[in-house]
Amino acid sequence: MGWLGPAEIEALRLSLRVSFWATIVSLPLGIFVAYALARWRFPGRQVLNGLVHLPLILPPVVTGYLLLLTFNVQAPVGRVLADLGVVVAFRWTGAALAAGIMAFPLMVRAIRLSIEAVDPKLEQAGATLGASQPFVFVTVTLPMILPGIIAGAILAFAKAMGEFGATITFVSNIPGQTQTLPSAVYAFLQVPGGESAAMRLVIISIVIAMGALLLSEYVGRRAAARVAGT
Amino acid sequence: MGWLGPAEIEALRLSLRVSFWATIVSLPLGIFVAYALARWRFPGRQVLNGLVHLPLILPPVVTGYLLLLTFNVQAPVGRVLADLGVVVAFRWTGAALAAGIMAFPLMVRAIRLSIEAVDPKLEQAGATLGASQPFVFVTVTLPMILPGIIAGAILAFAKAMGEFGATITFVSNIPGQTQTLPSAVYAFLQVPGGESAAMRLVIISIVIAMGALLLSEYVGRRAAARVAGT
Amino acid sequence: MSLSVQISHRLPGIDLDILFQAPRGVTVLFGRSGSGKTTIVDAVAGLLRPQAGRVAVDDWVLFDTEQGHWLPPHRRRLGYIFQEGRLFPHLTVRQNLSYGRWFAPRGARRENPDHVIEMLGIGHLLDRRPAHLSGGEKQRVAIGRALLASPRLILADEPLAALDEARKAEILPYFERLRDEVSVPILYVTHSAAEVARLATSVVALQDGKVLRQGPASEVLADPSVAPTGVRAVGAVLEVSVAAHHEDGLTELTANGVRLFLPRIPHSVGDTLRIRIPAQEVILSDRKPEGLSALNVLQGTVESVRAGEGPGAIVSVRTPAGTLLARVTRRSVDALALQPGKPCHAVVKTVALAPQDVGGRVAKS
Amino acid sequence: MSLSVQISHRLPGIDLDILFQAPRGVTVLFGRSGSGKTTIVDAVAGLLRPQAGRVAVDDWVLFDTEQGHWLPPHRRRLGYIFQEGRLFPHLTVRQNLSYGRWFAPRGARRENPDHVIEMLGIGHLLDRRPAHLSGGEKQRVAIGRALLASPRLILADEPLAALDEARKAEILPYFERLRDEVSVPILYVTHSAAEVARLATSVVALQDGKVLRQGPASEVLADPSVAPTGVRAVGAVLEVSVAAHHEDGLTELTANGVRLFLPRIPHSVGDTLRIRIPAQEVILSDRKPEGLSALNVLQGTVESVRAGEGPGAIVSVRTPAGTLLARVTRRSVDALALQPGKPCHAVVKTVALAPQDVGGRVAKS
Amino acid sequence: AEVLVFAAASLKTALDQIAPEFEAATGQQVTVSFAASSVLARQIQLGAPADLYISANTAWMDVLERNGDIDPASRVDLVGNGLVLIARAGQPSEQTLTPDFDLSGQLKGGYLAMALVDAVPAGIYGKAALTALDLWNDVQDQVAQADNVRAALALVASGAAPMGVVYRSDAQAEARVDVVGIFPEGTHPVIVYPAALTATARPEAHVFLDYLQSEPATGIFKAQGFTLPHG
Ligand SMILES: Nc1ncnc2c1ncn2[C@@H]1O[C@H](COP(=O)(O)OP(=O)(O)OP(=O)(O)O)[C@@H](O)[C@H]1O
Ligand SMILES: Nc1ncnc2c1ncn2[C@@H]1O[C@H](COP(=O)(O)OP(=O)(O)OP(=O)(O)O)[C@@H](O)[C@H]1O
Ligand SMILES: [Mg+2]
Ligand SMILES: [Mg+2]
Repeated sequence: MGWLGPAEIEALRLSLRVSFWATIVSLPLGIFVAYALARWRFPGRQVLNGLVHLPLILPPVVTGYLLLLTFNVQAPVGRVLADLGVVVAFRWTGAALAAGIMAFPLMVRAIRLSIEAVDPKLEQAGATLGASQPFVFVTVTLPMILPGIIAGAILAFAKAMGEFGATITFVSNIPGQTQTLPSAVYAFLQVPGGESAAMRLVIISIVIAMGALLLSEYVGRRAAARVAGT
Repeated sequence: MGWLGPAEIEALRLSLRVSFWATIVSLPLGIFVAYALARWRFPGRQVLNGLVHLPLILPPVVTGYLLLLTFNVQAPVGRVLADLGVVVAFRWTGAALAAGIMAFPLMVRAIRLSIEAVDPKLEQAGATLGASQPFVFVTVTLPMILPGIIAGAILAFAKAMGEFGATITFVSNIPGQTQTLPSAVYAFLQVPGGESAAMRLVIISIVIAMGALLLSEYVGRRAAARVAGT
Repeated sequence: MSLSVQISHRLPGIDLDILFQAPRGVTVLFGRSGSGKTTIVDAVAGLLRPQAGRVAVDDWVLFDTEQGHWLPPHRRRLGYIFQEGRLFPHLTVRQNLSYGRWFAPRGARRENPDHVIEMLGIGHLLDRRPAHLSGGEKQRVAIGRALLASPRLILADEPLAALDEARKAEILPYFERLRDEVSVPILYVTHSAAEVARLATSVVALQDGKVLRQGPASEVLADPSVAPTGVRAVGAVLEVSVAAHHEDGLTELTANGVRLFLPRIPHSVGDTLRIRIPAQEVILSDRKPEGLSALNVLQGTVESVRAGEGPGAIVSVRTPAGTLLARVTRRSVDALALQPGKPCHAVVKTVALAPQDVGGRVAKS
Repeated sequence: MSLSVQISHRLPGIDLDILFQAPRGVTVLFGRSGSGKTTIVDAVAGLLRPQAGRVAVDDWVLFDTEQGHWLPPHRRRLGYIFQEGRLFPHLTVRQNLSYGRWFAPRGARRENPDHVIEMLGIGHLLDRRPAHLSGGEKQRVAIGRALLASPRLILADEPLAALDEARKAEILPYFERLRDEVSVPILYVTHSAAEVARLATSVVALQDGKVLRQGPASEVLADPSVAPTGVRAVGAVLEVSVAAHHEDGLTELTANGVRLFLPRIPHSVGDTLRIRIPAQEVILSDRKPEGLSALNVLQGTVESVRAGEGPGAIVSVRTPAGTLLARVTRRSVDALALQPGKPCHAVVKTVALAPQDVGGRVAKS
Repeated sequence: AEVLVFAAASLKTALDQIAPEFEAATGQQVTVSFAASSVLARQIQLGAPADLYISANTAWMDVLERNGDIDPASRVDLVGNGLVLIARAGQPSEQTLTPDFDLSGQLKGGYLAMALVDAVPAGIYGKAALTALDLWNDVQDQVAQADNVRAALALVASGAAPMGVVYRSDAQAEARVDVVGIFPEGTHPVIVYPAALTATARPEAHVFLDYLQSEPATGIFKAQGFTLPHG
């Protein structure tokens, strides 16, 4: 990567790390929330649903600002976390948190749609064979929604790779810590003549995201083909 | 709405108009693309798939910048459109275009997942009864993916309501033409002490988007219940 | 209208090599689970594209791989009753039923929906959606949907398997009417010998994707070596006409001048019918039996004795009414010294000629 | 082990009010399409929560709405064979079959998978996924999946409807064995009189969500007014023991000292069996018939004559072997002057006692 | 230990050149986080570990000063800038703007690209200048406001808008635009980039702040089109 400076390679690595962890860590929660929204009726369900969608509705800057208000070291939540040894403010973990939150609605929606498409009669069949609800979930529902999970994860990863507004607002744009690829692009776009450097980074994002996309298509198709037979 | 100034009411109206049209106009195309990606195998399918996802991956500013390069009146595409009487640059239509493009991947993904969950055997049954492929689509597939379409549309609408980076870069911020709610929020956040005004607007967005969300849940559940039986 | 089917298709599970010609009427595909019946029906419907083959109804070619001709399913004007229902879950029963009518050409023969709905006993379900229908209710709606599509070709894949006997007895005459009056070619999959005997113009017995035997129902069913659902399916088919309806609830038939009785059937005096007399319902006697509750005794001579595997044998007896088959034990063959040429009497219990085994009017072929 | 079921449940389509006690063995639910059979089975399985009711196997209470007791489905240790298969599409046949085994307690009785697979004829399908299995193949895998779950209660909703006669004949003995040896309570839905006769310890006849009649198979089947699948299901059930196997392929049975012959059955000499003699397979004679191919002639006296609707009548004849039922025409009743007390002979064709109608070892209740 | 600088994004080019020079000269590491002044100011208020804050306007610096988030003693005006009217390259060359300037005529129905006129410094300055020149009322309906001054520049550079109001430093770096008018000094508040150490700054930061005001750095700023305040 001779045409990438060390700072840019750093930004790329950071972006990958942030997006990867944002996706991986939020996936179990996303599956759980999607399942709850799809299959359970409980008070506050619509509130949860609204909360999940919030990052989509809010301008990213606002989300970032709210995160900053919540998780800065002076705020109660931030202080509790800091006492537990988890500092997210101005760390790459914070960037991952922001990216994960921004991507969460996309992930949940995709997974939820898949869950709603699973015939509850199959889950019932699992129950009659002795599998408890969590077991049915793991052995029946989960494999059947795999295409949806992959779709959700890849949407989330792509979104995380492109996320910028909330991230820069929350954890700033510190090279090596919180300067992701999009933040670097932003910085380049703020100065005269930065366009070509910005485009270089954009192309890298595209290549990576497309690679992830192709991979997910392949895995998703295989998962779907398994269900469709042969 | 005594606590909203006329400019803010204007921004709100514009945001609703932009998001509504962005969603409505892109919906048929979204359904078509989702169907093509889900059911057809054709050369360039993965390229189309990548293109659709591009706005998700790119920082919004970049998308806006690319739109600006493509659709401004000096550019070939923009000029052709202008000759046809369609001017998008600096118009609310441009804002809708930007919002629609930014929301498109979310819409397509949701619809596509639903289409993939429809059993082709039902479509075959329609064919044996004499319905041609488009007819089967309209009478069988479409009603069955209604929950997915609603989910896709609502995701798109919510995204459009929150979209800001691409919009302002592409069509800038012209009060009454292209100043949407998020642009106004952004503007408030730039000046010291603007937070409370910004939050007021944010709350309005939230209320509207949550209303749309609840409505979509309701409609989606009714559609799903129809399929699940009474 | 004759149906000609030729299909070659390799699947991981089975190698299909099928060739049969079926005369007008009902062609029954008969064969064990997994022998390829549904696959053939799918190919005729156009849901499966065989690697090679040709299917035509008279000179209306549905597909011909050699000529690259392929009519898509929606152009084939089918009434396909699927083995698994495949009702549209988002439509009410009424909408499911009328789905095919949108696409039927103006001039097409139209079934009377009220009549079909009544026959199927689904009048009270019309406004419900399929999800919570019972198994048999779904199947009945599926039958109705196919029949109301004004099809030019009916494909029925075990249409009555999920139904109780009483309901079957109500629906079977309808298929007979389709066969006889409307002369829609029907490809019919079933495991039930009674249905075969009653409906089949032609039977195609399948095994592992190959045609084991094919021919008129009466021939295939009379051959104990192929009867694919076991010896119980063996029987003779006689052509009879209705002579009179008696007051005590019996109907008198004549078969070549020989009188036969069976419980009242709905056909008019003078109608020509086919009845099936299962081989196991026939008792042979070496003298004229007397004082028996059985009303039908036919005099005849033994034509042949075929010993099958096991303790049984199939004896065919030429009688004035036609050739009857009787399934008896080899012990009885010996005891009665049954051999070709030997005169004997065939005793048929009246009630063994139950309505299920009475065919509709014989089609004029 | 006795099964007691009490269910009250209102649905848009049907009002269910069910109360029955079933002795150990197989309880067959019998009734027309839409009469509520699947709904009852679902309630027993815990897939449907009835508005009121109680289901218990002996003192193991599955649910009791009054006491607010509710065992979730996965705690009921079921082997539910669904009417529509419900195989897991993402698992291979092998994985489907072994699904339930993960959850069976260590100590549970284990079926031999190889044996079940062989019986069902699905050995060649083990590595395939269900999507492209044929209808009957799916159903067989579904049966296997339920049986291999080491269930304490088997629920079978028309398990054999999609299968050919030959395959049915292979699977039925297996259910008999479950009933007799393992004494798993079985709730069995079917439309087939042969299956009822063969398996049922107790029959529950349903109509529109209500119990029409309930009792031992022999009683319910002998009552022409309820036989839910039509008069063909009427028949007598005799208890017999195997006396000898003859070289010509016949098995000799004794029923209270009376000899009966039927084609070789696989049971050992000395075994006690139940056989069903369908009423329509019996011919009555006012004198001792001679020269007939039928091997089984039982002397007896007419006990009662019940004229049903239509031209037929059910005559019960007390013989030393037990009470037989004969379905004859009223014309014959008059001709033979059949009336209580009249001596007569009952003629039963040997081969009419086909293997399907032979029950397994009688359970010691 | 590194020095963490929070700087307005428009300083990126300059600081990206100065930082290596400083590191070479002192052996000290400098890390710069570029974002909007408003974003950075809020982050500093909420505990960001920044040592030095360089804002694109005085407003946010004033806020921090009032709240005690910076060390007031260290506050300096680092660089200044001018405001210009630009058009696509190939236009008649620059003139000083006066109230007689026919701005709306020159726009020919097109839009005047500016940064957000009530929110972003360049827009605020521009609106003030146009108002002072009595041109604002003529053109206010023709103003396309971008979210930052670089986006306004891009609108002109791409041809979407015929003219725009931007900083001189921006105009100088973009070949596709020409300066067609210069806003006189007095028509708008003084354009300065104030810099100050944060309340939590480490001592090394002081060295860098000093370095920014000394020779190699000031040369680089000037080369970028910035002015040096007070001389
Ligand atoms: N959730 C429901 N809502 C409305 N009606 C229902 C529901 N579930 C079942 N029914 C109706 O209750 C009746 C009994 O259904 P059930 O499935 O128990 O019938 P069944 O005896 O199993 O019939 P089959 O032999 O056709 O399978 C049917 O008429 C059915 O339509
Ligand atoms: N797409 C496929 N891939 C692999 N094997 C297949 C496929 N389709 C069908 N088969 C196999 O071909 C055989 C014939 O299937 P088919 O559905 O035609 O049987 P059938 O005669 O209808 O049986 P049934 O009476 O059980 O419905 C089966 O063994 C089936 O598993
Ligand atoms: Mg089949
Ligand atoms: Mg049922």
